[in-house]
Amino acid sequence: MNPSLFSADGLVGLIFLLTIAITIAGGIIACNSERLVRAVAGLMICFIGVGALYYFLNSPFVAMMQVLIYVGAVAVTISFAIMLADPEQSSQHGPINALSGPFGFITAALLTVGLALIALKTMWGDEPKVNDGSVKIIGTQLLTDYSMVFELVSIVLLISIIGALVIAREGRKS
Amino acid sequence: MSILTLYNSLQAYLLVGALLFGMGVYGLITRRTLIGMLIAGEMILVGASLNFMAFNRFTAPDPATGQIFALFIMAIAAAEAAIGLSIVIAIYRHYRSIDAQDVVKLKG
Amino acid sequence: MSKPIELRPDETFVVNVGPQHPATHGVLRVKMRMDGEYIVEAETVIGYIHRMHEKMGELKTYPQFLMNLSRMDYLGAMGYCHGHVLCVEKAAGIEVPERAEYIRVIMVELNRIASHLFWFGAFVMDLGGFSPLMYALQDREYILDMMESVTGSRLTYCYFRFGGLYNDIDDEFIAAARRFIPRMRKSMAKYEKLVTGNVIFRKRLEGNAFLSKEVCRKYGASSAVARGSGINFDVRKNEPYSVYPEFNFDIPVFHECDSLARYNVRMAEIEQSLRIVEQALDKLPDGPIMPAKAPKIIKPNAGDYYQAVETARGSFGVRLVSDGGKTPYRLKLRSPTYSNMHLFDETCTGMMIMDALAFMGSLDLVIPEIDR
Amino acid sequence: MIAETTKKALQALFPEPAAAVEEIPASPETEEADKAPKKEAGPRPNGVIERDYAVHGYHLDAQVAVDQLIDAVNIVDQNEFFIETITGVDWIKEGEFEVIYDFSRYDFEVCRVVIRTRVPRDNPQVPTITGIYAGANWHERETHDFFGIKFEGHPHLIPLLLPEDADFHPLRKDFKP
Amino acid sequence: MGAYFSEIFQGLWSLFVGLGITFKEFFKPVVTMPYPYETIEMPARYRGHVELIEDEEGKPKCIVCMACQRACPSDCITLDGEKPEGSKKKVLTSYQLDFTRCSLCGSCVEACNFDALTFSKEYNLASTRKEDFYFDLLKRLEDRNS
Amino acid sequence: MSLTLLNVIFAVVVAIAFAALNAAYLVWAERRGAGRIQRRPGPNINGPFGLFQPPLDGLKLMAKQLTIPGGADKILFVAAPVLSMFPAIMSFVTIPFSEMIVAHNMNVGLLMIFAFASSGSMALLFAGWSSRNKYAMMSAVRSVSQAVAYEIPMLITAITIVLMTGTMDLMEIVRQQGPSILHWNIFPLLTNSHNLLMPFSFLIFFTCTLAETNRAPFDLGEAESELVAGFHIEYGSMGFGLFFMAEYANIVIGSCLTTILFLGGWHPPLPFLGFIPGVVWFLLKIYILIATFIWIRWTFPRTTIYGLLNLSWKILIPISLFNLLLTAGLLKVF
Repeated sequence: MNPSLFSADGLVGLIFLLTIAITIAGGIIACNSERLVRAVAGLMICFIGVGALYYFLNSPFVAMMQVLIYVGAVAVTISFAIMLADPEQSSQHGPINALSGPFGFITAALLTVGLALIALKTMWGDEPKVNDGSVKIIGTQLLTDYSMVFELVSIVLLISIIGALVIAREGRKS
Repeated sequence: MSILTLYNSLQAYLLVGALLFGMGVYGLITRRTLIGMLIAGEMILVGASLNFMAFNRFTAPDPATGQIFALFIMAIAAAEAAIGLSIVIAIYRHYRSIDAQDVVKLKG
Repeated sequence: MSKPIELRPDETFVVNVGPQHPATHGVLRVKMRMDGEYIVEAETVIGYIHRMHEKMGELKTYPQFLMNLSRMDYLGAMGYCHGHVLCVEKAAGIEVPERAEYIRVIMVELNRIASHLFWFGAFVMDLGGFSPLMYALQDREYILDMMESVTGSRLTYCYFRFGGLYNDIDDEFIAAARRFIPRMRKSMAKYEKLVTGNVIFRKRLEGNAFLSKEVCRKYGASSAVARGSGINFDVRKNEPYSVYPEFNFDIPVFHECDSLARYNVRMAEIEQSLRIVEQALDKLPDGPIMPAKAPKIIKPNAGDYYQAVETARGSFGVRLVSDGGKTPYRLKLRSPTYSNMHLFDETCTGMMIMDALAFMGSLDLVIPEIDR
Repeated sequence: MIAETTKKALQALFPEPAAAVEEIPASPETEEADKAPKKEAGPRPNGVIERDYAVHGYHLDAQVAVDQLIDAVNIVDQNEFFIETITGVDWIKEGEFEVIYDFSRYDFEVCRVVIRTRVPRDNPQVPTITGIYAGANWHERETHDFFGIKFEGHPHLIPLLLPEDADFHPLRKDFKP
Repeated sequence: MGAYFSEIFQGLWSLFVGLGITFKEFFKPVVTMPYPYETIEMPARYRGHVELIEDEEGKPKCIVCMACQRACPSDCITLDGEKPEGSKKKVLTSYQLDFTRCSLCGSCVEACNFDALTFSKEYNLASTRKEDFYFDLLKRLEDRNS
Repeated sequence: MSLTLLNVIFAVVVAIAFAALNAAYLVWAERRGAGRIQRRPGPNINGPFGLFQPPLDGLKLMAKQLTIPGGADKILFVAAPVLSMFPAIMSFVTIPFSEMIVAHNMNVGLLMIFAFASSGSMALLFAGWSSRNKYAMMSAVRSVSQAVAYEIPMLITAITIVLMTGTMDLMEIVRQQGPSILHWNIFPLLTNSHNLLMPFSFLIFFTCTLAETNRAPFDLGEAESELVAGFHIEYGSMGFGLFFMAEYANIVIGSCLTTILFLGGWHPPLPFLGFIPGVVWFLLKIYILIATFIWIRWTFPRTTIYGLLNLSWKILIPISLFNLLLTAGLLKVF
């Protein structure tokens, strides 16, 4: 249960730690960097790290979807928005008010610590049901048990795309 | 439990999820700009879906449920990003600013 | 759009195309205010290689200044020399032997083909296709070799003299020219298949940059820019000069008013020039190439004179105001591209940048000729 | 045909019929002969002259006063002429600048019209014709560059071919490089 | 609908035709010349910079009439001569060609009534120094003879 | 899990080497090919057939100084070229060069390639943004809109294949195509679905590959005659070198994917040619495709941005959707 650093298992563990480091580093950049473009870059790194974590969790499909949707779509959209709306002006000011920095930090820290305590203290039922990483079961369930949700999500996506187009167009006319 | 076998423990993932969530909350509070807030919001969602995935791997009776939830979260996040950003752009066109405070001030 | 371009605090931004930009074919600058990919307004800035040819014309004697004319337009030098030579001959009353006129026409037309070939290649390269340029250059090299063997240089010929020519053409040149005509026709078929028929090429140019007759008239456009807009105007036909009335040729006119029409006009003109060369070679009379008593010092009669010729780039005009001296009192060179380029500002408004640059390519710009 | 109508229209600009009498028959020799001394004798009076195309390369030569310029150009515009070029000549002896407008037509009925106007050298001001011919813009700027002739009402009269900060006018006869 | 498909097919066909042409060109021989490794003979009438012509004795035929200097549009020729004692003709003592200003128009050769000037066939004249282009034609003539 | 990860690391190293070598010699091939098409020799001075040209070019690029324009975002400016290599390198991991030679075969291999390909546009966006150059910015925006528009028909076509084979596993997709040209997905006459529209699918997929890799006639991102050089206008030295390498690595990936999906992967075109190892066939096929890329680039002019989007939305997407429906129908019938 305690593999050497140089064994194959040890290396995997090392890479796992590296992945976590990348994820958290990306997250820190995303939340703290002055420039929004760098924040998006951080977000992207964070998402790729999370994708790798999903891979460690034996679900390559979700991992790839994570990369495809978050990195390839969401991050690109956000950076488009940044490029359209000039972000440089925002970096000149400080935070919203004097309290918000420490206040935000304390709130976030409390939440994180609370969640961590819950995660560590709770005895989670330890019955690993390792899936084989196959896509079949996800597909079947999506179209049987969750078909209603699936359709609803599709409608939400459609409406959001149309809404986005309408809002962006309206702004342009004025 | 060695540090090198962490990838087999549920808590490690939960902790990372909690951290991402916390950072997201922090960003949401401190960011001035709407896009910054959106970025932070995405991180909160990712932190949540990491939890789903971790539970799916380690405790769930059904190996697909968590993954499906993660997928749904992704879909919602994409929709949120699309609609949120279009609102940001519209606001920028109107107020010449994406600063949340300016937008509050300049009513009309 | 003749107003200057300023920065404005809105979503538009100003892009400087040039002075060193691949699409401007030289030192030309266009300030464009863009809204995304669309041009809101444009201001062309010229004069980066202005050399004050007109002042040089006043300071130098007529034969000395003649050498400058071929430096105005480095691609179609012969046509410009022809205009100047004709104007001074008219002013000084010098008779030109018939053979010399025929050879002039052959040279001008060959030079026109060479110029159009280069334009063709460069235009397709503006649109992103590189190989046609190389094929066009091969044909152009053939012409340049031929002309070099007669005139001694490849671009700035200095071949025409007041009253005649620098030296005569030989049988070798005639044979080479006769070989060239079928070769060029074969190449034209190749260009037709490779470029003209290409769907990407056509889609890019069809409907690109609509130029109405009225705009052409207000700006004084000539050459393919006017003929692509359905204006049947070619100085060779409208105001026949030299021995052009002897030849049987057509003016290609296209009525679509778009860049493809301008392209088609030039490609059809190559064929017409080939016809002229063919006929001129057949009809070429014997005789001297300089008049028997050519004056050593050119002193035109006082008065003012205008001579227009059709060069590869359009209607080139020389206005000569002479006071009877050894140097002109005033020499105005009306360059065709100057007027053609001037349309650009107005026409490109509202176009996308890549369409605007395709349009710029279709104008056939030679910057030294605009700036003079 | 078009030359006739244009000529008539241009002649109508001049109130006294003397301008019409000025007309010189189109014969090269006499033209040459009395052209040369005329230049030396001083500026010719305003009016329309029909020139011999074979000699001069244009048909109608109208000299107008500065305030008639716009009307003359309007006539030319109505007859569907296109603008060929605008240029100047510095008649330093007479202390005048001459501004020359060249017009031609796109059809086969060749007719080149030259419109000239003279302005004093010390106050060279000419109304702009950019309102009639948009293409005159650059030509006027160029003439302003070279001669320093001011075109009143020109929208953007800054150096075109010369450097932006140029304050010299190279085609003036008293310009020393 | 038919127009839609026929347009697509015509477009595709035109692309294949274009590909066919470049394919054919691919197998044709190379037409360029690897320049510094191979050079071509200049044609007989090639106009390089000017060069003095020598007479039978190897002396320049120039009689210092200054016609070339006057004819030159860009003032790039400076020549000088003196009358040695006992001789009627002037003898050339220096002939400077400022090639930085020369535009290779050939006016000087044309102006020469004594057949004393010709064009050289040189074209490899690149240099990074301006001084390399001030030619002393008399010296060049001597170098050629020696 | 552990062994596969080791494999992946090894594969990434090999992939970087493979991509670099390919990029270098594809540049050489491109220049030679372009030269021959234009009837000139191309690089022929350094070494036999100019074969030493690429390493010398690389050496020259490395010797240059990396200049960062004033006002640029330094970190992103330096990171963007590295980032542009990342998707291509990652995609190499899952590509099966033959039955044996595959770093890590995933059951979602196809998805992985698309996922990383989609993240490739981020690098262009960062490069364009951080250069602080309007041309670079316009180019980046163009590249991304182009990538988004062409991902759709490409994915739909890939889904057609997934429907036919029932898997996203690249190896399985190849295995289901047989050892003759009529078993390949481009002419699937001997396999279970007899979809006669597959050649068009192949054309669509190939067109999309051209567009996704920003190659002529879809190289609007770097359109040198209007945007000068596009997103890498401000890059010199190895920054430019990396973009260049990424471009060719993407071409290799695109060709590999086309080969796997349509041209039978490592299978020989005729059964009796089976004695030649599969990897040879695979490499032969991808290099023929790459040669076609080069050939097309030096033949056609560039499209316009709206022509490009029209092609995608009005022609490629309807046809590929129709093909998807047809395939689904055929699979239901047979």
